[in-house]
Amino acid sequence: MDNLLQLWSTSGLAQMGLGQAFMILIGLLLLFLAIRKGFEPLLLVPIGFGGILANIPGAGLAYSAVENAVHAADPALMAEFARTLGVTVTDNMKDLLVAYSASGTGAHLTVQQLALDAGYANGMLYNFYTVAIASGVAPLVIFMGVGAMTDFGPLLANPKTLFLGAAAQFGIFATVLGAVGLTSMGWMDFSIADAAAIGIIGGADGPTAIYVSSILAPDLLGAIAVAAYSYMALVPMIQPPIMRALTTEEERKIEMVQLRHVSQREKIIFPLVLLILVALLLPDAAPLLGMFCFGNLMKECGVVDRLSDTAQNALINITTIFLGLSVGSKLVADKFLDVNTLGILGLGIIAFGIGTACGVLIAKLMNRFGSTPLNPLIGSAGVSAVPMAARVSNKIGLEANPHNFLLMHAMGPNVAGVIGSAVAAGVMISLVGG
Amino acid sequence: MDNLLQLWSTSGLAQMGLGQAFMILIGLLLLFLAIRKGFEPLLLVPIGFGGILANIPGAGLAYSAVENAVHAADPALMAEFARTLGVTVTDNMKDLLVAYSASGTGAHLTVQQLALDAGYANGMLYNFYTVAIASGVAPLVIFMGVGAMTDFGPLLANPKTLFLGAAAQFGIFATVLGAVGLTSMGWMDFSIADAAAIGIIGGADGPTAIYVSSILAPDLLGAIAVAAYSYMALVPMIQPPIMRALTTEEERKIEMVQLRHVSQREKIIFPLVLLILVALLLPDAAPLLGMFCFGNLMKECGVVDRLSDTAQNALINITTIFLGLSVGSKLVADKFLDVNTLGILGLGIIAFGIGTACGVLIAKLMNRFGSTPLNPLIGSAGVSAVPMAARVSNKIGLEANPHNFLLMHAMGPNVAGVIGSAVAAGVMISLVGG
Amino acid sequence: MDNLLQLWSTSGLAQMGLGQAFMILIGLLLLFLAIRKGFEPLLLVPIGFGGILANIPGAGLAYSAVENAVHAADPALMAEFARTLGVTVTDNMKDLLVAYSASGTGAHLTVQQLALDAGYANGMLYNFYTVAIASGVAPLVIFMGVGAMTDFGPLLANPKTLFLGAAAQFGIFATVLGAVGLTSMGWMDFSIADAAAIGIIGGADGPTAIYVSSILAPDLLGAIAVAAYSYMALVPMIQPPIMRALTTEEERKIEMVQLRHVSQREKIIFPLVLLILVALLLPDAAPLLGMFCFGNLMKECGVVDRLSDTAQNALINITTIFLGLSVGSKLVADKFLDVNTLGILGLGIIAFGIGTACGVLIAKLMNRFGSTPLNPLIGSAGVSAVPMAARVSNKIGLEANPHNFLLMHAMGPNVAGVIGSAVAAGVMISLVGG
Amino acid sequence: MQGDIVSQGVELMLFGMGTVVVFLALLVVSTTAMSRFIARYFPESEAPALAALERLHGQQSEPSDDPNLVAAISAAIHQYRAKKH
Amino acid sequence: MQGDIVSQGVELMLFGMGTVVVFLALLVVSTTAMSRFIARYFPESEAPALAALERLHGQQSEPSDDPNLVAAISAAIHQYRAKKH
Amino acid sequence: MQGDIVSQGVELMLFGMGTVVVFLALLVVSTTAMSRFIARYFPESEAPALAALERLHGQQSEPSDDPNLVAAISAAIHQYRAKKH
Ligand code: NA
Ligand code: NA
Ligand code: NA
Repeated sequence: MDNLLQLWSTSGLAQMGLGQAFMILIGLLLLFLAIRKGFEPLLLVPIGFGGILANIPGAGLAYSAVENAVHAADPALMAEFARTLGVTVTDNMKDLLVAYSASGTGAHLTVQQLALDAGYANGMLYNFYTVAIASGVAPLVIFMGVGAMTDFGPLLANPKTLFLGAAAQFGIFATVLGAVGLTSMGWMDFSIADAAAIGIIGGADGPTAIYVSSILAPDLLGAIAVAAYSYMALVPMIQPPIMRALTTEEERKIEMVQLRHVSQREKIIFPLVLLILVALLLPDAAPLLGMFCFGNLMKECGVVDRLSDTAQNALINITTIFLGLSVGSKLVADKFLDVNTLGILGLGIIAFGIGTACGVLIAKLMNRFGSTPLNPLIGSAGVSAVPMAARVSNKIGLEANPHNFLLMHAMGPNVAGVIGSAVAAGVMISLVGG
Repeated sequence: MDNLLQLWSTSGLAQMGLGQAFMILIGLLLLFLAIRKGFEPLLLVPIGFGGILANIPGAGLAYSAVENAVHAADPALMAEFARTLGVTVTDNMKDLLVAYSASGTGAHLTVQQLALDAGYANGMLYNFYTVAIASGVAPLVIFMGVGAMTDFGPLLANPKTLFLGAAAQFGIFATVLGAVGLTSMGWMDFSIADAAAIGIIGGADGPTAIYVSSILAPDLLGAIAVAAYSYMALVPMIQPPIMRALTTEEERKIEMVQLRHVSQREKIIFPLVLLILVALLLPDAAPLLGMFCFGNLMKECGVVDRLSDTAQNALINITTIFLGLSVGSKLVADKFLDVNTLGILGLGIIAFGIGTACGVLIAKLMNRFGSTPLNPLIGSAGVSAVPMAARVSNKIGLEANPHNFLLMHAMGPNVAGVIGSAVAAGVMISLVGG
Repeated sequence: MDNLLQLWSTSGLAQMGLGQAFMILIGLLLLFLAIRKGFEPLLLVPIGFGGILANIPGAGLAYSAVENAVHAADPALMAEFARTLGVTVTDNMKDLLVAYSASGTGAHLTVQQLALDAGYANGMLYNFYTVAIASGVAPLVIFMGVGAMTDFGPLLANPKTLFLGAAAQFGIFATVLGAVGLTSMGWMDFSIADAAAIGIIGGADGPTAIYVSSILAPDLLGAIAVAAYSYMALVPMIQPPIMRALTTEEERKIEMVQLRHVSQREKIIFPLVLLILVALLLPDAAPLLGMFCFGNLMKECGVVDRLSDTAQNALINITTIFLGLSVGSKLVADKFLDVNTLGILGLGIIAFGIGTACGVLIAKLMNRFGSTPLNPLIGSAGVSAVPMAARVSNKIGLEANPHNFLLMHAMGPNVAGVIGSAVAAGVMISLVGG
Repeated sequence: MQGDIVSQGVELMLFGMGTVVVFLALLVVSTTAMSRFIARYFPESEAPALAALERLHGQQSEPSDDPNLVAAISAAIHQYRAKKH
Repeated sequence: MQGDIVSQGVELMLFGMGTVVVFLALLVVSTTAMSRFIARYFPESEAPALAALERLHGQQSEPSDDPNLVAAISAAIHQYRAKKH
Repeated sequence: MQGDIVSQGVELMLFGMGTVVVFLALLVVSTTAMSRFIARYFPESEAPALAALERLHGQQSEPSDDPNLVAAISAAIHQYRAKKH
């Protein structure tokens, strides 16, 4: 009978909270969007599944051993925790966790050991998060793989498109303003670091967003990653109205001159030029852009094809699986279900919109003052969201003029946007994270 | 001269114990069985080789830095250890290790640091074990890969075969009884946690057995893993006599109706249904079954093929290599050569036999009361041992009736057995490990 | 304005030291040699790139959190460090780092925590180094992969060529003598452990050199790895003059009898024979040679092809990427730019030369006293540098006699050299590292 | 868990085996319900299902029955595989 | 950073966007300079470049225009791909 | 290790080189013994050995000497490789 009670009390049904049930539905929704609607499935399938796992009541997969012990709330153990941390036990166990995270090295380690000795263990997803994201390694490895898949040819053929990649990053900083504005009006409660991490959604670049939030705002990481990948999937719906509203039919019909041939040597030297510029000007962007350039150099140099192939396949796939599950661990109900999450989702879509608009407007400006014709539609590709945004530019261009193939022209600003948001990430880590 | 002595004293021959020599022979035997006889070579080659490495005298590959220091037994260092741990030095160095594992955080860390400072290091296999198994990650990743290779089609076409997968798990619990019986008679010395870990051999599922023993009985892990994989390889010899003894010629001739077509949608939804049931009823099975369902969802959803391919190939292979070597580290003589190991080997084969028998008997029962004909031979496949047990069912079926193709019908109970033993693992971790 | 100053003060240009600029040029040089000249690109591309990353001023990618804190030199934090470590703050921050590395467990952990709490983090390359090299795992995994790519057939067909692999290791020990000689004359400052690690360059085997230096002389690892791989790439230039000087035209023309057929069984048993010999005689070589034999057994046994394929592809490639970047982290200016580095580069090439000469001379000796003809040109392949040195033997042989195909004959001493230097590594770790 | 080890073992058997049976019985029920629900409300028309399968597996149903071609194909595949090793 | 959060945000915007634009502008300049430098001093003659490309990609320019062969090839590739799954 | 660094180096050389030579000499002896033992007691009959090798490598000895076929094969393989990039 005792055993039956024990089994029942450890069952999920007996412990299910409303928040957890809701988050499991959110996880199922993400899976539906990924599988049925094709929303960035490579990330959203693991994230959605991880989100469900994180919210299994009583399993504690997303919690550390100490958190699991505090949730179990064994009175004798809690008393010992409180004594070690030098606080009085209260009914609210959250106080204990606050005291724990503020404690010095000695107390910290002792509490950990107490929890482990009492049979509590780190949850599986907590371990994945620690190894993959808290260490920073997973986004960097993915960025290396992305570098090894990126062709800078179109950018090198027309370097001016880098300005479009710069312009579209205005979405990032406008969103920072929005986040601090909401906070100053008392509607939300974001620190300046939170605001910076939210802004990076506008970079339309998953690994960059995850890397920045893991440093500046780990608690918001789940919402930020979900927003970033969802809106990247929604680019074909978000961008076209903005692009049509800001351009005339004539502008959309502009045909661009064919891109010049780019030599292999230029492609090999380019990642090194970029790396040196980063080294001289913005060391805080060095991990992200360094790994990106390394991947690209491996691809272009032609002498380490087996490393480049592995970076583009086995390594990036393995990392993606664990990155996704780790992000899912941040969809745990008591961290995700918060009014701030709504703010993040709202600000994220604004960031995409503003980035798109700025890209298009600067493209119009450059077209007016430049000598060679520039179709403003390729400006929107500057938000990155590779290669979706470039495809959108191409599609809208074809609608206006069936002989107007913008895809390769849009790949320039598209990859420039990746560099641009990595630079923005570096600035924000430098100014806010220090 | 001193150097010659030093070299000789560090050589293997000078330090070889009888147990180590014997275990090296066991390792060679496992390699022989794997390579020549085809016994589960993917696991037994790394396990056998790891077992030899672990028993190289003087290399200490399977020991932690502290254990290596204690084995070296430098008097000054031992005195310092004893002082830190607050015990008196005795001739028996095992006392020191016992005091060490019982010590608090501070003393623990200090002793570790003393050993490292004195030049002792964790052995290679000890590191592999810590990262791959003690963390729990390797069996879970392998389970994910197995999920990505599993086709639930036959199970979905005939869900009743899940009962056969349940029935065959009786082998697990009968073995638990056997283990506690031997203990109560004083022939062996197993705790209830040990008994549970031994029972899981009857699950005929390698990663589940390793996962459970790493939590409930790490010291028995080597013997349990070796028994589990050896008996899985012996399924074509263990099962047929039992199957023939419990069925009549007429029963073996029963032809089953062809399985219905199962739609892709059902296959996509099934892992989610299973996951939700786990979440509601048995959170302690969530890591194992969660990763299994995740792998299966990746395979079936059709939108993340590159992740699914990696989970089935590079990732599971890399993990298998390190899992095997890590299991081998538990074949170190002073942990493996114990009367309990003989008990484990004996109980393991009984577990397989009872599981097989229960599967067949329940299949006979279901055949008697069900409407559609059910060949009892597919019941034995409920022990899992995928896909070997299903092939055995097919072979015995063909012997009785050359038109009787049972393979696909037996795959249903076969994969049901995987779920069944993972559920059993969850129950045992919940009741015994808490 | 403050922000502008902050951005400028964190920029690379403001912090660039002469040493860092020089090391970035060295990194670019390594990339040039690897990409344009084909110098061991699989290793030198990641090493060169890692070297550039390590020297990005202000990024601190190669430093631990504590080192980064000390470089930032915030006065309040430094005072707290000094108090914890029980030293007085001086202007020279190096004193703090010395005190830190000499401190006990408690102070060590506290200083780490202080640095982390103040917002300093371990650099990316520091983390890679810790996981990949300090743990010893990366060189061992690469050795496993090399084992899985090695064919011992030519060696088994003519086991006497093992003596050539032994002879060529004299380069290792002659270099040890050279290093201690330079030290005793006061020109350099190497400990006996340093000398041993430098000697291993003469083994012409990258993973062995990295493994030994990570244990015996971590500070010299960068220079040793760069020297080892560079000289391996230069083998076609270093060896031929020595080979021609030490042999007569007649000797170079000697044709060797065709190698006998080697059965699969011999190939399967050989790694086990080697492993048992290691276990009996030289346990300190067990990690290196054990993983090597394991890889080779996986390849030859024919029943674990999927593991063997992964060890030769995804796993070794992933490990190579991180090993290379980690080695690059040791090219950080304040560790690499040292007169000792010049000594290492000089001694390394001498090691290659002496090894080549000894191999050729012993081959001449064996030819004089043996019954079957032996072309002395295959002696030089005993330094390893697989398969470059064997190709060099073949090429010089063809120059003297266009019908003289030495490639397969040279593969015997070539792989024997791998075993020989791993044995030498074991001896040195046993005698010097204990 | 209270009591001597044998009674612990018996309890573990009863509760364990009970849970396994109950859990898998619930799974039978849920799976059957799920399959019926899908068959009723979201039936896959056979043709698209086949197409999806083909898309998934990169197969194509075009006949390649020229015996010469088949020989060439299998030889090419053999040689490709041989090259891989 | 001093001041209330809005002014911090404004500063972050100004300095951040400024850095992005300056950095990418410098990249435009350096890239253009690099391309010109290479075009001038290390021009790739077209033929070798093509050869290098081919070497890199394992392609060969030999014509394979026999329609029978092309059919065999594509069938073989289909079958190979199908086998992979 | 005692003594000044040069004598340490000399000792390391003597013992190190000695061990390398002794170890590899023992390996020569054991390997030769092993090969003879296998040749004597477990000889592989040539034909099965070949078959095993072929099984291992997925090769097959069927002749593919039709020049047309060979051309198709090599073209298919080229195209397959080109596609991979
Ligand atoms: Na972007
Ligand atoms: Na089972
Ligand atoms: Na060597």
